[in-house]
Amino acid sequence: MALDKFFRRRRPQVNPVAETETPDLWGKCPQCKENVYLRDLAAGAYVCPSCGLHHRLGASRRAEVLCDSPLEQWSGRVHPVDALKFHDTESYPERLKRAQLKTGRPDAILTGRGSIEGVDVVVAIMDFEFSGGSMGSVVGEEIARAAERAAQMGLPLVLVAASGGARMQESALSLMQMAKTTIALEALSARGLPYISVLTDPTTGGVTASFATIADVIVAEPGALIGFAGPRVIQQTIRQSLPEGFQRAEFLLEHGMVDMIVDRRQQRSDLAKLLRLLMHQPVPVAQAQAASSQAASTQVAP
Amino acid sequence: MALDKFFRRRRPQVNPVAETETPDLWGKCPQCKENVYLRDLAAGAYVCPSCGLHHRLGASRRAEVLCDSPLEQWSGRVHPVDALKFHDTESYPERLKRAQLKTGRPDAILTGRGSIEGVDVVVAIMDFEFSGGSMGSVVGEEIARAAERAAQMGLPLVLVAASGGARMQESALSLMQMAKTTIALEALSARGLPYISVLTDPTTGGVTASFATIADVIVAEPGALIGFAGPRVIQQTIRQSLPEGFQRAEFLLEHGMVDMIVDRRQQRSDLAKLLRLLMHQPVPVAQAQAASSQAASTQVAP
Amino acid sequence: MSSPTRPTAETLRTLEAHIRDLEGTALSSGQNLDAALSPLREQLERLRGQVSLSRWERVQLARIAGRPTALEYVERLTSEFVELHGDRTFGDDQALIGGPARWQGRPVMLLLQQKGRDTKDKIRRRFGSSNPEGYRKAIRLMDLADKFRLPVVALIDTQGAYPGLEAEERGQGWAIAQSIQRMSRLRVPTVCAVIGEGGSGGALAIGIGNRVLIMENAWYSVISPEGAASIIWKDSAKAPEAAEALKLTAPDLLEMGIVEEIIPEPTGGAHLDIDAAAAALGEAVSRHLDELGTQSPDEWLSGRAARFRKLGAFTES
Amino acid sequence: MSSPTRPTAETLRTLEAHIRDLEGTALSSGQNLDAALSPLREQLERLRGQVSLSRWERVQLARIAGRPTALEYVERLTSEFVELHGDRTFGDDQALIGGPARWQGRPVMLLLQQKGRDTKDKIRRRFGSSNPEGYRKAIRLMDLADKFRLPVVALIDTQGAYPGLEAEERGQGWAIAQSIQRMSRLRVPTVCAVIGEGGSGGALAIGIGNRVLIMENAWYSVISPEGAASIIWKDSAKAPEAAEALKLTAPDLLEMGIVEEIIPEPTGGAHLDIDAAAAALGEAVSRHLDELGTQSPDEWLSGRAARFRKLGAFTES
Ligand SMILES: [Zn+2]
Ligand SMILES: [Zn+2]
Repeated sequence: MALDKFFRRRRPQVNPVAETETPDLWGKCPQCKENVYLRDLAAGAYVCPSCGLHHRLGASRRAEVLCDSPLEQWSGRVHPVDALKFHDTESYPERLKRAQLKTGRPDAILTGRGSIEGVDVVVAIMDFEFSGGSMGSVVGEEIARAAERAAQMGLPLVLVAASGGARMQESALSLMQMAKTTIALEALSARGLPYISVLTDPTTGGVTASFATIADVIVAEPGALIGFAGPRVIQQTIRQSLPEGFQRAEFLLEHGMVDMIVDRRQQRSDLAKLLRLLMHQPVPVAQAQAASSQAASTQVAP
Repeated sequence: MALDKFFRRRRPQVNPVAETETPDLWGKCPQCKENVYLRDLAAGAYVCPSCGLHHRLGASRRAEVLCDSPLEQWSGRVHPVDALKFHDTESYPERLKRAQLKTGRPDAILTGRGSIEGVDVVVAIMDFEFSGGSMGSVVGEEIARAAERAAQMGLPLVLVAASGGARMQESALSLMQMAKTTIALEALSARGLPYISVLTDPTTGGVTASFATIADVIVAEPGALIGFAGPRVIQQTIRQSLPEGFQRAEFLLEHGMVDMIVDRRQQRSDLAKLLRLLMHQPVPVAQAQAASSQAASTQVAP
Repeated sequence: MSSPTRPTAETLRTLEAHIRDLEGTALSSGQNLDAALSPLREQLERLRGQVSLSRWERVQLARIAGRPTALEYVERLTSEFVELHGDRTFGDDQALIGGPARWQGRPVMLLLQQKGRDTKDKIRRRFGSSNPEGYRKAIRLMDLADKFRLPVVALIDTQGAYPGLEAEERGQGWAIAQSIQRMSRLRVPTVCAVIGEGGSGGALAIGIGNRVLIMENAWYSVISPEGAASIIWKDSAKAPEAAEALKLTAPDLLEMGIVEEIIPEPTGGAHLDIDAAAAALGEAVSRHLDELGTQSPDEWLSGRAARFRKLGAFTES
Repeated sequence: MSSPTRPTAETLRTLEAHIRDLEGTALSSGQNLDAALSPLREQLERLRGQVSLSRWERVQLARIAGRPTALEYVERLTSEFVELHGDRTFGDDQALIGGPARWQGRPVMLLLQQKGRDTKDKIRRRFGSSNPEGYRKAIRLMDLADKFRLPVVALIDTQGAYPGLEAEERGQGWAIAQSIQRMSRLRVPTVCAVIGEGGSGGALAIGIGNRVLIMENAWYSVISPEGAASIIWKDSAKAPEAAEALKLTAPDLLEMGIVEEIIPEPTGGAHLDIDAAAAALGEAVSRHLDELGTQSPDEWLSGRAARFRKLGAFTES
């Protein structure tokens, strides 16, 4: 039953305490309906080996898939507050508590220091499991700190976006995080350090309209929904159905909005390659040898 | 007969020696077919008083229409040469000689210092009468010098474009003028001095793809044909007829390419207003008085 | 009327209608009705002073027919406005316009969200909701502002960026993000004023001010009350409740530290005396421009960054 | 063959065809025909050394089927090429592509005009003619090059910018002008090489090099020979005459001071030995990058400006 739920939601839903343990079980892919052995799924970066569906990932699993080894975690000390005494169908503190219990983190963001194929990086990963990855004051603050600290340390920033947008429960304070994060990223620009964003399913609203899309290089995951206005709102505006593939990563590539779509299983090597180039770092020894022997074979004198 | 020719060509064609004299005669506007007294036409900046057709102007007449008083002329000393020994149906020197006789200037450009409603400016005016305003080495050199000298003198540059594009007879040397002019304009940018271009009928080819379209503010004359590729070439590419109004000033405004379309009779006052604003110059005394009395009437205390 | 309850905005509107009717009758009949009109007018004025507007009533005032649009203020407060057009890439947006002007005599670069004044104008301007071209034009104007050292004055009045299919195709989110980034990089002072509606990222795109001001009956929020109501209760008719929850009024924003100052409106709203509303807006913007005028480009840049860097509410363990 | 006249390119092609036919027969029949083939091959080599190509013949070589495209050089000369896509505004042009890579080991930013290799690819890339999106992508890549201090290597190969209706709507001229301007502002060294066709402003848009090189059989001109012939004689079939008049070959351009160096091609053209052609291109570009590497950002900027500032031919009275 837990597995059914897992697939129905199109993302791994597990006990946060045991998030890194994968049950020894089979499941059915919601897209291709093939049976997948869950440990194979985990070993393959949670991409369906049959159809390539990129399952949604919580922040911890994302960090595992992206980085060489466990992060030196920075986030966790900044906690949200209910500055506006927001109450709709439940109170904001109740909502927060539920999300905190579910994910084991104070808000929808994980930041820290790590490495990708040997390249030292600062990573910031949004957690869609936490209240739809919505951006409030804590998400904004942690991203701003990660950017500033990366700049101080001379490290590049890799940010993984997954968010429904700004967090309604903090109203204008959430809105201001769009400005705050954008401005904090200037610290990286000022030092000529790369900032790469990885847009995953889904990335919409205020996140798309701020830090996620001003990266030096924008990578998207295959099939990810990425946009500013949500599809339902647009449909209400234009009063006709939206075209097939609208706001998907492939659509955005075609419209010039993302630099590349990279299969999750290829992301570590592609990001490392790109970061090394932008930071004038040498090719790792093993790869350099392969490359030089290839180059030699093509450098025939005229 | 001279008048017939005048209107058939849609631009004043007069003996260059007597260019500033206007014959005491009537003519028929080629667009609205109304009879126009030529002295009225001249007094109205060569815009048809009935239909608003903006007649093409040679560089000298343009300078008269644009500036407060005769220019301190800078151009005239740089002369074209036949570096490529270009020969098609006639030789390049023969072509040049004809154009020089017709216009009384060495090449398709007039530059100098003047003023527009009291604002000191450097002006560069292309002369469509000279070989279709084509840009060769001399046009490039004179524009580059005008820009550099304006920067040295702390003056803004107003450039009036009218050109079929780069000059074929100087081949790659003409092409390089696109780079040379663009680079020379950096001198103005470096000093924070305004550069305004006025695109007139027609402005196409290499001029559109270089100095004319990197101005701080781009003004176009009503109805002017402005584009990179010529309409005939595009028609051959798409193999269907072009839409009404394609590549006209109004079309370009709609497509976000020009800042404003300004009737020639309004250009002096609009350019002066804009230049004063961009250069932090005060409003002239007469206008300031009118404005302050207006402002006073609206500044009622709440 | 003898009830001790505080008057609502609705009461005021009813009284206003009575007065208009009486004035009409007086005019058409030639009868002098001042004996009745005077006390009515006085009572209205008295009630206006007492009225306590709900958040939703303020939202309605921010949208009321006849509320001055950006251009109505610009006409009253500037001379020599030269509207510049186009993003040099795709089109010319009519919902976000701008150009250099003299703001009560000072050369500035204006960025204006313009809703439109009659039906045709409103449609042409998409009721103040920009396509990406609007933000790209704003970026171009900010480039000019930097180059020619013109302070930027931005008047914010939009329900949000336009949620259209083509807007998404051409990168609405990208354009807004770039506009925020460009504005944060300006080496000239920026003064922003929310004059009506401040809807979400579409408003913030030109809201990176060294000073951010708001008119008394304007609102500024991460989402419109209707949008929030649709999400919370699946019912946009619950907008009044959402408006309360979102705390989107001028006093709320002042308390949160999101705006520096509330610009007072004429009693009953800016639409009742546009000249007076303009005078208050003009005075406030000019005063902030003058104050900022004593700083250096580095201070404008770092001051703006510091202003936004500290916004947010959280605790730290 | 006993004629004392210099061989033409046509003669060479006829001889090549004979040799291919004989080789085919040898292979299919199993007969050893070396006795005939060897002297033929020797004669071909000898003639290749003597051949004097007309300007039009060079234009034809620059367009010959099988001539290496930009990506064929990139595959041989770079490692870790990461192609970046899109102009962040409207689309992703396939005729002008680029991204960071290691050029014979050196990190650089590549700008490539890519014509396409098979029919489908050629159509997708509009035979190497960009829309405005291509130039806007190039500008974006130049921004990255500046930020990350990556020298720019541009390989030019286009008959010109695409002359389409939509290209005009979206500002083809504007995009080219902005690309020229952006490239002239780079604070990194730029090395450009015309590898095939250098057609007009569409080529110059990425041609603002500290050094501009040209392959032996490439051309570079303000207009294509066909375009010039159409204008002069109203007959594009007179392109050979126009090519002569335009003086568009590598030696012509070297003489005019428009290029710094001619990169030799394998005898008969780059298509006959792509590896050798790539080696020559790689060596020349790397050598210029290394020479420029000793300068400062100010020197790259001012050196490039000075280089173009002095181009042109005129007299002064
Ligand atoms: Zn599957
Ligand atoms: Zn007429």
